[in-house]
Amino acid sequence: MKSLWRDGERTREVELTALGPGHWRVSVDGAEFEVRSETMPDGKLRLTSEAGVTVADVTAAATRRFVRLGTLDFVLEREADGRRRAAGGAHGSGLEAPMPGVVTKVLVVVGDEVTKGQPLLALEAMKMEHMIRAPRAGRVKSVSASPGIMVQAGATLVELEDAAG
Amino acid sequence: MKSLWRDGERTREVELTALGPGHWRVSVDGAEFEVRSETMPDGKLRLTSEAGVTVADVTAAATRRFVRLGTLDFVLEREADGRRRAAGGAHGSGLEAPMPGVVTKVLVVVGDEVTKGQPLLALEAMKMEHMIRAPRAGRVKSVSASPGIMVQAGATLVELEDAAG
Amino acid sequence: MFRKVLIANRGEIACRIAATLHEMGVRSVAVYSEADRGALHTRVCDEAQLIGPAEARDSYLNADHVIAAAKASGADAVHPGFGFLAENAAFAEAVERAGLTFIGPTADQIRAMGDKRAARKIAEQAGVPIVPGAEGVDAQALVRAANAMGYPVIIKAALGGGGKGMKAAYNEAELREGLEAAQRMAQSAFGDPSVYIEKLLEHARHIEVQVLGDGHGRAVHLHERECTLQRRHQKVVEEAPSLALDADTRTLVTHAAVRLAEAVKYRGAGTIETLLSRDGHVFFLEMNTRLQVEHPVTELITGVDLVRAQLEIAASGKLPFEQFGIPRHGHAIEARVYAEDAAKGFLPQVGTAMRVRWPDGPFVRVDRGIESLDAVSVHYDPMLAKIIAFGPTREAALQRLLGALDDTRVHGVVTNLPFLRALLRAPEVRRGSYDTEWIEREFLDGFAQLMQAPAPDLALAAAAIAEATQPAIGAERAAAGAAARAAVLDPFAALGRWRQPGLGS
Amino acid sequence: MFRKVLIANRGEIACRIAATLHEMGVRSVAVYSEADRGALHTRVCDEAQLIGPAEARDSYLNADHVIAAAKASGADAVHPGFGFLAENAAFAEAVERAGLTFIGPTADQIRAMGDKRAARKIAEQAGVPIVPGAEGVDAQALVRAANAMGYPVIIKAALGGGGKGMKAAYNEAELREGLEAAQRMAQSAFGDPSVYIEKLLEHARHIEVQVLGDGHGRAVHLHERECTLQRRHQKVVEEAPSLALDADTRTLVTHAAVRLAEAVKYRGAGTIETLLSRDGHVFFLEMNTRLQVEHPVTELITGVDLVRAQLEIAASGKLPFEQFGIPRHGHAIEARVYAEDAAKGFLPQVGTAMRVRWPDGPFVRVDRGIESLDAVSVHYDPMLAKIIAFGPTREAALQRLLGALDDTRVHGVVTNLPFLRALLRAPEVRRGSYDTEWIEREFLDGFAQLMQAPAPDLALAAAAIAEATQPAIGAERAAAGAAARAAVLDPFAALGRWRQPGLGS
Repeated sequence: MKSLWRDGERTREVELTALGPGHWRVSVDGAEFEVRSETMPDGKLRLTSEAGVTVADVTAAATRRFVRLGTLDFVLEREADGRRRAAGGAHGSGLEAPMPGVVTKVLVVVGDEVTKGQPLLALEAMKMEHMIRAPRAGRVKSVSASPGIMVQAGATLVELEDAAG
Repeated sequence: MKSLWRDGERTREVELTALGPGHWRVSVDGAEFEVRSETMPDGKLRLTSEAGVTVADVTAAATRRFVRLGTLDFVLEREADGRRRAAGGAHGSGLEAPMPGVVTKVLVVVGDEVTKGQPLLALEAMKMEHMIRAPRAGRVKSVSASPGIMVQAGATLVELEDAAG
Repeated sequence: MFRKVLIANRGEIACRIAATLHEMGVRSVAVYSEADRGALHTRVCDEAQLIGPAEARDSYLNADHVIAAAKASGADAVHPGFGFLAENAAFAEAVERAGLTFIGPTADQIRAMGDKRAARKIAEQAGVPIVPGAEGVDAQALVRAANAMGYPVIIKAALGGGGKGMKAAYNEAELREGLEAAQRMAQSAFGDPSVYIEKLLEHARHIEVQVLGDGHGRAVHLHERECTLQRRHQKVVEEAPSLALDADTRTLVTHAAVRLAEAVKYRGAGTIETLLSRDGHVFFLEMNTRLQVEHPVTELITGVDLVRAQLEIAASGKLPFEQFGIPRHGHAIEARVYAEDAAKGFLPQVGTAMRVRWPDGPFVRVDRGIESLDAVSVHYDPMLAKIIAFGPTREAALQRLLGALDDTRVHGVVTNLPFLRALLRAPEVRRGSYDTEWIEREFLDGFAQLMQAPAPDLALAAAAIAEATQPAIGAERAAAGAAARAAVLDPFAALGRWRQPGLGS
Repeated sequence: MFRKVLIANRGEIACRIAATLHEMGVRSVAVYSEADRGALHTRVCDEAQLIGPAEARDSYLNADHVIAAAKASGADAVHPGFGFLAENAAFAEAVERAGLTFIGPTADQIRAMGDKRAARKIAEQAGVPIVPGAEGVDAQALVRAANAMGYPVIIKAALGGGGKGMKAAYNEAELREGLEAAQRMAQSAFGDPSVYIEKLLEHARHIEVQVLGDGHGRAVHLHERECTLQRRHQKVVEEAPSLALDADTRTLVTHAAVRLAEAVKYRGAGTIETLLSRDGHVFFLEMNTRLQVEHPVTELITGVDLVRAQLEIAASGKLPFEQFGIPRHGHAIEARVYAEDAAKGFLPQVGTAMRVRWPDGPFVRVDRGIESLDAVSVHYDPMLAKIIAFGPTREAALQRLLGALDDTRVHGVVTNLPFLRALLRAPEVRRGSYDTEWIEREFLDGFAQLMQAPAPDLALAAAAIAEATQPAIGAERAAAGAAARAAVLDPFAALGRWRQPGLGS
């Protein structure tokens, strides 16, 4: 059973093989180890591995998993099965809204040539203004935002194409 | 809409007549007044009567209603419709287990004549011993408890009949 | 410091100990019986171990099961809390034999103080005055002794403590009846029918001194607490400092407590309980070799976390501070919230606490054992929580506590909150003029009348209107609540029970 | 004392004010926007009034709606909390005009202190040293002034406060860019584009003094707080007392604060913010005419409930205590928990806080705005709660706070907890050697590296195993959670929306 997880900027692959009830072989990015798991009455997982016993507490919120291991917290994001996102795609390139908010200013129009770091538009959320800047030099291919509109996190605001293209 | 409620040792009768949405004529044991009610988003009731505005918070637990009026708490018990318990019945006479517990001692047998206040049996619950005493003089008609058994609240433990009978 | 500590207890005290462990970065292991599956104390701990069925003697009182759970979880120490195994010397020994640290005094100290006769001798030798009394299993001898010293007397279990099963007798007939009940209770609760009697000091106040010892002969005190407000010898409201002590008596009693602790090379936290007679003399009652229910009032006036101090002493064999480093400022008062129906002779109550709101203002502390939707079961002590208020003066603390009690809501189980609210509004309580018998002698009758007053018509109207606008209010909310709890807290419940190793099948 | 108080705020501060009202037996009225239907602050208050749609300017910032709600609920006073309308002089006037008491200073005092130029003059006249600066709407004039006094300078909204929209400029180009953004932000946030600049004191520490005035010329101080640990001029961690003040400077700054408050006949609670320069000189920054976010640290070291003091002053026009009656003991530290992703430039986060556990040990206070299953919305400040620890020493308080932060769990929304945990473990924080720019200058880079480390393999294994053993973990738990919340908290929801009178249809 393979699954892909986003861990910060990385995508990581977990393969889980059941060896028996609550007994697993786990491979994380190719590193293999065995884990025994017990589900406790309050829903926590008691994991026994070579490293000893660790209690994990996993909460799901949509595709996110909040994982508490001991006193440390990690947030992982479940990626759709079989899809491994190519690096350098639009996602994370700074051209999507990083959070829900209201567009306050649009500084470019289609066809503009922009340099890396050039401000493209401003977004206001939670009383703070965030400037969206060009992640690389290029030409503005499309602008889907205008001042005053509210955008969801992940909405594509601007598309860039190579200036040479 | 009539309903009967146990309030401590009393049984009280409430008659509710809808005069409009959230507008009621209420009769409590014959005393009449009008109330307007609004249900607030958190489930509390905002009651407006001649006496002013009061916020009530009602929680149901089986037949019980926990009613908070301002900073005062009341516990009422809903009685089955149409049944008004006769006074002096077995209920509340001290012959039923007042709480769940373990019978530790039975001090009478069928046919014994007992005087008012005479210990009949002992019940242990929550680390404390409670003595069940005769609520009046009489003859023991039946004994349904023996030492070591666990009984539920309300279970009839002993029945008395008039000594003359 | 320990890596992982098993808490051999349940309810509010288990939660409170877990809080300090969390703070210190020590992992916490809860134990629970079948009746406590999913209880709050199992939810706040890092792990939880099943130790048997509902009956305490087969779970929380079963030393073997508790120690097996400690071994299975890899704990390196056991905190007993209070009650259950906390003052069981054999348990303390068994814990140490299993290679774990018992967070508390030595087994010998528990045994010496648990035997009230031995404790009285130790106190006497340390120069602490004791109350006249007699002990044994021979009821006839006890009656003779009582007749000689004069009535009233009080009957206590020799291995008891904390007021459980204590009874006063004002004449020989009452003494004979009381002795039988006390012996039966002592046998069932402590496995030993021995009881003892003491002359009952009338109109006395209960004063106790918190001590910490390093186990090598050094001890400090953390000032006194007053626990005079009692019902049937059960403390109801406690405070620190005491109103009743003058400076000389305070010095006398705190110094005597330290002498006693040092004399036995006491280790850990303990409390010397005394009675203050009407004429201002202090008499030794007993020493409790554990944390007390009412320890928070001491914590609030000193700034010391007593559980942390217990852990530090257990781990290092050293006192974490000197006597001069223990401040005392302000005033703290605690009220114990019980699932008891004060309108019906304080009968214990069971049920589901459908909706609970604890107060949470500044300077209000709540040591809680339940939250909304938790069960209150028949099997254990009915104390649900302690509400503690701090203030610069007693008046401020009392006013704050009253506000906090008014702000507390426990719907679904009847509690003693109406009793506490009325008690703390009594003029005698505001003035501080009462003794250990005052509640029963002077307060309860008036309170009973108060409780018999009918509910206001508007309360009945509210109940009827709630029902009219939400007819299924009862059944559906109960069902929804249970489902909610299962969904939120127990997402894996469908997988079947988690099996606890080491307890057999 | 007031009978009923409307709290013109939301989140943790509304809950915290409600707690004091409950304690005092004063009825509490919450206000809420459409986005806050069922929010914690509406649940802890006795009543709640809808005041408009999600956007703050149409609800929490709309003075007419708030005052209509106060009238409709029969409140006799309004507590503004902080933020929103708290420093809006027109609102204070409108409240009084409506026949209600505004719990805070007079409108004139708000206006004088809100106008940073006027405030600087008042401070100067009261003998409090001020930092060189200039103000206006003419960007060119501001640039000239900055060029004259030398860089770096800091840009602030004239009507701002609390650090919102503040920006440093190290040269003329940065100043020009920053002025434009600041003016836009000032216009949008405060309805006035005026900004001012001040010479930026480098390597300074932020020290502030809490004062209470009776409105007739008498004032007391409640010692200082230090709020030097800031990120982008936003306070992150605050404490009392300050480590950086020697006895003479402490006396100087607290006395200057009292002089300033007395000079303006200040009424209620206020804070004089100052900068402590590297060479030990104190400069006036501004006076905040409201309760501060960080007020709990003052409460913990003095034992004073500042909200209660505000209410008492508003009701009686008298100070509730004298200067000599204000103790100072121990140390308190506060950490602000924000819904921010520290790994992604502290971007604000939204979502449902599926499972929240706040710490609850002794001497740990949590002023919380959410509990499990509550929503964190895009519309308001992302602060979720404040965790405050008290201890006899700074070291003890810091250790306790670290333990409490480790014990805190907010699952469902990303928070700055990893940032706080790392920050409070930094050796500079333990030593107390930092300034207001230290976090950005020296801490953030190392922290960013830390956040880029991959999660341990076991965390991934846990996520995968949880999914394998409970495949529908995501969707089903969310649905069950929402249903649970509805069932427990909102049993009447099916009846349709409750209509709030006075807001039109």
